[in-house]
Amino acid sequence: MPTIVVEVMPKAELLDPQGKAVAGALARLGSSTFSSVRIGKRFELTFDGPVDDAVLAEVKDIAETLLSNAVIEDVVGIHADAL
Amino acid sequence: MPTIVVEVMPKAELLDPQGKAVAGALARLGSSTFSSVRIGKRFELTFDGPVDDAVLAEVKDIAETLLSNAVIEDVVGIHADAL
Amino acid sequence: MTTSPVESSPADAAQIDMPFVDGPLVDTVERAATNPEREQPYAALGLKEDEYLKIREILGRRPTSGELAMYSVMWSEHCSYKSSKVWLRQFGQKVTPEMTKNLMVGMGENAGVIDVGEGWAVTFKIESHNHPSYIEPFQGAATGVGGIVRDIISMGARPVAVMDALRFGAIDSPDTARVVHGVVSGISFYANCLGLPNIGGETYFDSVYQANPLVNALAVGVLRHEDLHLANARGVGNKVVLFGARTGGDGIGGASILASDSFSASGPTKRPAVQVGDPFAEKVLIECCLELFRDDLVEGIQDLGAAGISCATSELASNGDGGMAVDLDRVLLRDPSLTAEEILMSESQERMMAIVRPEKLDAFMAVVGKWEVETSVLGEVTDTGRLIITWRGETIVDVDPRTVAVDGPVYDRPIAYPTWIDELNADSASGLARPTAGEELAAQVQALAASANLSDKSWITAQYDRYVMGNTALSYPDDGGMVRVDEESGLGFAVATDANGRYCYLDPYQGAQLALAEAYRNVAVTGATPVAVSDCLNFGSPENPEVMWQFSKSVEGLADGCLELGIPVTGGNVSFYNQTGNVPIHPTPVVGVLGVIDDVARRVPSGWQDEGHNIYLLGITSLELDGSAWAGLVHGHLGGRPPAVDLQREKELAGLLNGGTKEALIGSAHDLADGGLAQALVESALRFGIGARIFLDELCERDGIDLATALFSESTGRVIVSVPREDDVRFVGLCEARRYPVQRIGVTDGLPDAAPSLNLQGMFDISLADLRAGWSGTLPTHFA
Amino acid sequence: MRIGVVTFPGSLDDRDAQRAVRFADAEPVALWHGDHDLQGVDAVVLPGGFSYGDYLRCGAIAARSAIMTEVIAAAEQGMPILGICNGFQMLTESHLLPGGLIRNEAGSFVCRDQLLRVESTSTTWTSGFSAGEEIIIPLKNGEGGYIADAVTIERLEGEGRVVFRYLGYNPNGSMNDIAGISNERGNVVGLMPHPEHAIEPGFGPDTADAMRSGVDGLRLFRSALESALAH
Ligand SMILES: Nc1ncnc2c1ncn2[C@@H]1O[C@H](COP(=O)(O)OP(=O)(O)O)[C@@H](O)[C@H]1O
Ligand SMILES: [Mg+2]
Repeated sequence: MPTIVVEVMPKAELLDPQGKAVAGALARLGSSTFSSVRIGKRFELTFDGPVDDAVLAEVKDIAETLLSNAVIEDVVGIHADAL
Repeated sequence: MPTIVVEVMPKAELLDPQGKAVAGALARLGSSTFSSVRIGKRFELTFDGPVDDAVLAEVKDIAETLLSNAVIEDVVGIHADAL
Repeated sequence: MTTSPVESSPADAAQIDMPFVDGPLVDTVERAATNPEREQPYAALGLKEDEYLKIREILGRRPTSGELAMYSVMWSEHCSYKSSKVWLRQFGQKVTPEMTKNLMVGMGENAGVIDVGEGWAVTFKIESHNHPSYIEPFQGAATGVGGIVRDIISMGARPVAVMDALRFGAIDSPDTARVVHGVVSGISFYANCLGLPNIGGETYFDSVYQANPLVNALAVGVLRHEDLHLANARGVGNKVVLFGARTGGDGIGGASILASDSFSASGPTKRPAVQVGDPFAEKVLIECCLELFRDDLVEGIQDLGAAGISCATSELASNGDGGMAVDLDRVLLRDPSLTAEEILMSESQERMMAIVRPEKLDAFMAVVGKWEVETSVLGEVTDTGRLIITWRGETIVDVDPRTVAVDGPVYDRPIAYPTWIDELNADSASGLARPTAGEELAAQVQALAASANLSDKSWITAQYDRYVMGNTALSYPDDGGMVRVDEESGLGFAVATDANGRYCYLDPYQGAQLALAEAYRNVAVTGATPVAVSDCLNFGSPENPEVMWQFSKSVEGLADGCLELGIPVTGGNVSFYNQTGNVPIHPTPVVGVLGVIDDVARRVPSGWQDEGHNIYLLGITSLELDGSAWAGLVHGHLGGRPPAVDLQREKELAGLLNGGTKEALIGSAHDLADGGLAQALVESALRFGIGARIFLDELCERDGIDLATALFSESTGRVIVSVPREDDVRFVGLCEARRYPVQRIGVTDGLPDAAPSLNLQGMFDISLADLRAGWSGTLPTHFA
Repeated sequence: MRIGVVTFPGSLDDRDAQRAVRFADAEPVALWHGDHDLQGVDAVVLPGGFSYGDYLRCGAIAARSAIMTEVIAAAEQGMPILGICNGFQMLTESHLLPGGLIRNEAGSFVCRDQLLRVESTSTTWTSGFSAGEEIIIPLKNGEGGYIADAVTIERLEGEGRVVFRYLGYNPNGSMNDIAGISNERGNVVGLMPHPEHAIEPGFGPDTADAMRSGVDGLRLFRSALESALAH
């Protein structure tokens, strides 16, 4: 069954305490490569049928109204999964 | 600065309470298109320098040991972000 | 008719071979008869050969793979108590009529139920989730909470509180932080989300728990007498209903072996051994079950825990009319690829099984519908005396349910007196160097307060909701947790859990009694009257005769102790095979004591709230440093014999405290245990930041001990009490009337014009700020 | 006065909120998330808990329930609405209040007796306090860090819509130590701490006077009652 992936990230200008915590953990483990870590969500929506414009439009709507909160988050990607 | 994205999903066989809750909400909101929803994490690791094999190897290691727990999660993707 | 595969007709052979090409062939009862000698992976499922042969004998044929799945999980140590049963009987035998007088439901049910008066009853139970919590600490601990809470719901009670007794490896070992973070956040996540206040617990660090942490969760529930329900399947024609979460492939590591045996060319399906918890689903399930009980829509409800549907069906049938017919195809699945064996064994969380009268089914469905809980009717109660399970139209299980759930194997395992124990007992701590100078005493008091096991646990407890439900009268850091049951009258209960693995290692009989005595005392100091016990017995491998000796001694000690105190064991849990490599953990029988208090308004805190109170020490202090926190921390020593226990004294002490709180003479009361008087003083002072001046000369003289012994000995039967000056005479009079040793040891006054401190006359003066810095810094340093 | 308390699947402190309403001498009315019906109440409390497990974002799914359509409409008509913890999260998710609440800075759930300053007494729920008053209210949350963009924060501060501020210790990394805010009109207030757990002696937070004696929370509910009587 086809899967559509929606990716949501916390807004860049706002705090991301979880990302900060992981960055801190990385530093403690001795890795200094990464200057920052941000953590968002990845949704996989599975459905039956072809990936057409109607489905994509519906996903876009769901992504913007339910899966993310525009006050604090951005939808950074919507794509059919190449599984 | 380049960003590497790591995607982690709960193992397919295991219960995903988050996905279940969202699927339930979608159904209540009247959308019947999607048969299942699963929710994972999307990490953005930012760093200074070129995306080379060494960095990718380090990310792979971090993804498998720190960013995910192999008992309950799978790393489903690691890629340099096309930002 | 017995037909070996060799003799079977070509058609049969084809039928048997087919699945290896095409997919699953169901192993039915019929096939078990026609293909009797098929090899079965009983050993890989944890069954011994004689157990497997016993199953064949019971059935008069080989089991189907579904039956094998059921027997193997139900006859496991975890579900059948096969190594512990012969010992646990004592809890039912060593009882007096006085002990069972208020017992509405005793051992053997999902949880014991105690009449607490005014038409109210309380149910409580403690259970382990040790092994899963090492593999996946977060989910392991979370589902541990979920499991014990479902036991409480199945009795018809509303869960109202949880506690967690935890044991981790050494605090500075690299892996400990992983386990601590996972376990604590798992408990926090699940119980907070369920809306159950956490009212107490224990946290110990010791390298013996390094690769085998202990996560024991306790839950308490409250019900009206008339709401009591037992889980049994009575009434022929009544419906068997499965509701809650869908069944998925959680926690069925074992079943994949069966899958690989009976079919599949591609090898065993890898199924994860862990379960994922969904506290939200469980919260909804609680409300849904309570509504079902309230509207009288169910005959009984059984929780699904270990062994899932295998356990629920066989136990319900055994406890009822004895027969049940179930169609496994009706189980709602999360993963349609599950095999019948996997469905039988799945440990998916947040599921319940109800027995419903046919005429009430519609109303039942309306309630589960309101809560959006998925439900399906699996079958019904019969009078055949058989548990019959069908799958894809064929019978895959046909057994007498009692042979699965009740009459499992029972072992009287060999016992050996440990070769090392005499030498260990001979190595007393009484010869270790004890400080006499003020400076050194002060340093040791502070070091103990900052040690992993005695330090502030609020880094953990601050992650737990203690307010939800609005009835918490006492919780961290008081000695016992207390919850109001009745808002009108103030009736309530108190609970404390305790165990000291070091004591139990030195002497498991006495160690178990010490755990009991301490939990009992911790309940008594709150002002409540202890009434019942639940225990979680954590030990190494029962196949090790020395471990079995420890186990038998602990059970004996606990049963004898309960008899002497006059309070019954109402239920509990045994966890074996707790070891790191071949080294067993210290025997750790965690004892939970439940007490009742007529009005929680008269509860007593463990710390000093006011200046100007006299501080009294109740009880006698002897040179008892063996196994103490002091010996462990200062000298790295563990040997000798644990402190003496005198349960009659404990009873008298509890009576005295009860009298004192009823007459409102007691400002605070704190029991003395790990770390002795020194630690009790530190904790009493830090509770509300009230300092004290302490003088121990008279005590030392009366008891014939030195100052270090007075501070660090762990003699039992002792409590420090603070008493307002105006109640002094009455309080001392009360102690004297009851002939309990009482000695004034100080006052809760600071020195004039000084910041609050703990001052030991002529010896040391430690500012509370310094004390607190050490005491509260340890856990955050390691884990924050 | 009748104050409705909505129960969502996963609400936890709903009974406690009802008790608080009772202690304030108002009548609690249980409302159900799936109904389009406020039963004629005079005010609504959205209680704490983990509605729908808070699995997506806290309060996000609850904010899209049937009853919230009614709550939003009533709020716009000026009905007093109080969102406590999860209820506050629902108010931001339904855009009755600006900003959002994210995971605590320390990463873990925190339960503590929290000192607060009452910054605004011009809301329906705080009119019974005096400005600048310091109160102790239990706080317990995993995702209580208040965030908003700079413009919003400036507006909230400028318009006196920061209602409660953490004092002494910021438990969750909230911007500007914000513990609670209101809408422009002052009828809708959301806060992370739990006033319904500081209403009954013996079961509230520790205070300097005595263990578990704090009852400062009661005055939020009394304020609503008094504003209603005054109108
Ligand atoms: N893991 C935990 N969860 C909840 N409460 C805990 C935990 N660990 C310790 N506590 C609480 O910390 C306090 C001190 O614990 P402890 O020193 O074991 O008490 P005591 O010596 O009186 O048995 C008690 O209130 C106890 O309930
Ligand atoms: Mg103790």
